[in-house]
Amino acid sequence: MENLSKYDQVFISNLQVTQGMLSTLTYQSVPAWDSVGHMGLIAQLEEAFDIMIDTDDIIDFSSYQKGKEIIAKYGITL
Amino acid sequence: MENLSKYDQVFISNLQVTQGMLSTLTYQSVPAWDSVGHMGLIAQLEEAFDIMIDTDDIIDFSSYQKGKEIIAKYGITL
Amino acid sequence: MKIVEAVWEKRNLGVVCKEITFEAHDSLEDLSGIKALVEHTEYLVVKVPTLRYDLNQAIAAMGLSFIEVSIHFELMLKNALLSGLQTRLNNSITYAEMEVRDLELLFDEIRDGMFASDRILLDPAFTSEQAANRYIHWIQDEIQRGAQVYKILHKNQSVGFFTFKEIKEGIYYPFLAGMYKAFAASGLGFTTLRKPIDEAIRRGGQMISTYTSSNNLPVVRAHIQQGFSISGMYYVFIKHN
Amino acid sequence: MKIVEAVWEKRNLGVVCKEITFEAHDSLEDLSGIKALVEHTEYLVVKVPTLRYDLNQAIAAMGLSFIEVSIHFELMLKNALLSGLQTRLNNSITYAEMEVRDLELLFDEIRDGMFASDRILLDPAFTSEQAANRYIHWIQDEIQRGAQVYKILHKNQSVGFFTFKEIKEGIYYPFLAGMYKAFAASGLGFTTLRKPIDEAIRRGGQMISTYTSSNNLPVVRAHIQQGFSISGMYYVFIKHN
Repeated sequence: MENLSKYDQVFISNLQVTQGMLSTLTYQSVPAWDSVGHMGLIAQLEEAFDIMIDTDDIIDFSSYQKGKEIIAKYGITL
Repeated sequence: MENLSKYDQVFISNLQVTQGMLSTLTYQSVPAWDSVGHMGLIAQLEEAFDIMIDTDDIIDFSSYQKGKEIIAKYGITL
Repeated sequence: MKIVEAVWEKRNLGVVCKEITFEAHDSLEDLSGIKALVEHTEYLVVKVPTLRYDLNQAIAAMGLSFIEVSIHFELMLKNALLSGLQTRLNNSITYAEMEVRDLELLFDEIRDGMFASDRILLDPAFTSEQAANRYIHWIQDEIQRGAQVYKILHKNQSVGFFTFKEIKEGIYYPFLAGMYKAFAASGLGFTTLRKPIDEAIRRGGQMISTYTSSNNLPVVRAHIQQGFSISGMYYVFIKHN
Repeated sequence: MKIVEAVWEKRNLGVVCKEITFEAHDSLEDLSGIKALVEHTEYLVVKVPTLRYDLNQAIAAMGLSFIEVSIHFELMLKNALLSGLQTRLNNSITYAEMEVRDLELLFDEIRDGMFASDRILLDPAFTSEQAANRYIHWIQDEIQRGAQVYKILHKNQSVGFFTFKEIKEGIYYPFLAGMYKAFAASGLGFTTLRKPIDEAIRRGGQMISTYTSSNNLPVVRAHIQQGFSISGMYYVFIKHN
C-alpha cells in the first residue's frame, strides 16, 4: 500500500495530474507526459524505489497501468 | 594586437556579429546582447584574459568601446 | 472554453473587458456562442492553445488580431541553474521587502515605460498612462491580497524589483518583476528571476510557476537559461469595439 | 523586408508560393508595396519579428491569418545538457547513415502523418499527400545538395531519424528529425535532438542551429531541456488566393 501511494505520488508531482486522473493516464494524454516528462517520471521512479529500469521497459512504459506491471518486475509490490 | 583580436573574437563568437559591427556595438543593439548574452560575454572575457571582473565593471560594460577601457583596468593592453 | 469578465480591467483601463480561454478539447462550434461577445465587448481578449489552426483562423475571421503568445514557465526549485559568474554576481546583490517610498519609486519607473513589451502598451487603442495604471493597480491589489513586493539592491541602491505570491502550497508565482531604467543594460536582469527563486528556497517551497509574453524575448531567454521549462503556450488575440 | 519566391514549393505543393520576412527595423509603410502580392499569390507566407504589433495588425487586416511561431534555437555544443537517465539511454541507442531502403521506410512514415504539427498539414487548404510530398522532396533535395540522413537504432531496429547539414563551418542544421510511429510514445524522442549533437561533436563542430514550430510543444520542450537557447522568434501568417 505504501508503495502504491509512492508510485501515485511520482505521477502526481511530475505530471501535475490529480489522483482521479491516474487510472486512465497514458503517455501523451496530458501535455506534461511527453518525451521530457517521461524522462522525469522514470528518473523519479528509479529514485523512489531504488531500482534501475531497463531500456526496453522504459520504452514500454506507456501508461500508468502498464507501469505498474513493469515496476512489479523489479520486485516492487504495489 | 593579439589581445585586441582575442577581445574581438569573444564578441564575434558570443553575439554572432561581424567584425564590421564591433565599433558601434552596444548592449541591446543586437538581440543576442541581452542579460543572458551579457553573462556569456563577460564569462568568456574572464576566461580569455584570465581575470575576474568586478560587479561594478560588469554593470558598466555597456558597449564594445566601454569594455575596452574596463579590460585595460585589469592590466590587459588591447 | 472559459469566459471571464475581467472586472478589474474596467477600473484599470476604463473599458469593459472579457477574457475567453479555449482549451485543446474545445470545438469550433463553441465559437458560435461567443458571436455577440465578439461584436459588443469593448475590449476582448481570446486565448487559444497551440496546434488549433482551425480556431486561430475562425477567430481571425471574426475580426480579432493576434498580439502575442502567452508562454507558461515552470521550475522545480531543485532544477534551478546559475552559471559560476551569475552565482558570484547574485551573491553581491541582495533584496528586501519594499516600504512605501520604495513602492513610489517603483510606480515612477512603471510610469516611465518599464514594461515595453506589454500588450496594453503595444496597443495603440490604449495610452501609456492606462498601461502604467493597470500595473500599479495590479500590484496594489495583490499587496491587499497578501502578496509581497521586494526591491533588488546593489550596494543599497534599488536596481529592480520582484513580486511574490503563493498560489498553492509551496508553489510561488512572481507575477511581475523588472529592472529599473538606469540598470536595464547592466546584465543584472537575471536577478529578477533568481531572487524569487532564492526567496522560494528560503521559504522551503518546491516550485515557481509563471508566464511571460513572446514579445519579451530577453525574459523568455532568461527563464530558459535558469532552468525553467515551458509547460504550455496560448496564442492571444484581441479586439476593440 | 525580404521577399522570396519559394519555387521549390511549386513542385512540392503545386501552388505558387512566396515568403515575405520582415525584420525589426522594417516600417509599416513597406506593407503598401506588397499589396498586389497579398491579393494574388496562390499561397503567401509572411514572417514578422516579435514586438511588432503594428505589423501583426496590419497583416491581419490584409486577410492573412496567424498559424504558428517559428522559434529559432541555438546550442553551443559545450553547453549541451543530458540527464543521467538520458545519458544511459543514449548510450544504448545508435545511429547510422541511411541506405535506400531506410529512406523508403522513412518516406512511408512521413506519408503516415509523422509531422502532425506541420503548418501545411494543419491547413485545410492542403491535403496530407501534399504535406508528405513536400517533406519527401525536401529531404531528397537536401541529399542532392550534400546533406546526410541518419536512422536512429535501438537493437538494430529503426526507431526514428535525423537529417544533418553543415550551414557554416562548424555550424550544423538538422533540418528535420522525428520518431517512427511505433516509438512515438517510447520516451526516446530526446535522441532525435541528441544524436545530431553527438554527430556534430564527432565532426569537431561548435554549434547546432535549428528552428521549430510553437505548434510542436514537445519538441520545443525537448530543445530547452537539452540546453538550447532561443535566438529569435517570428510570427507566421498565411493566406490563400
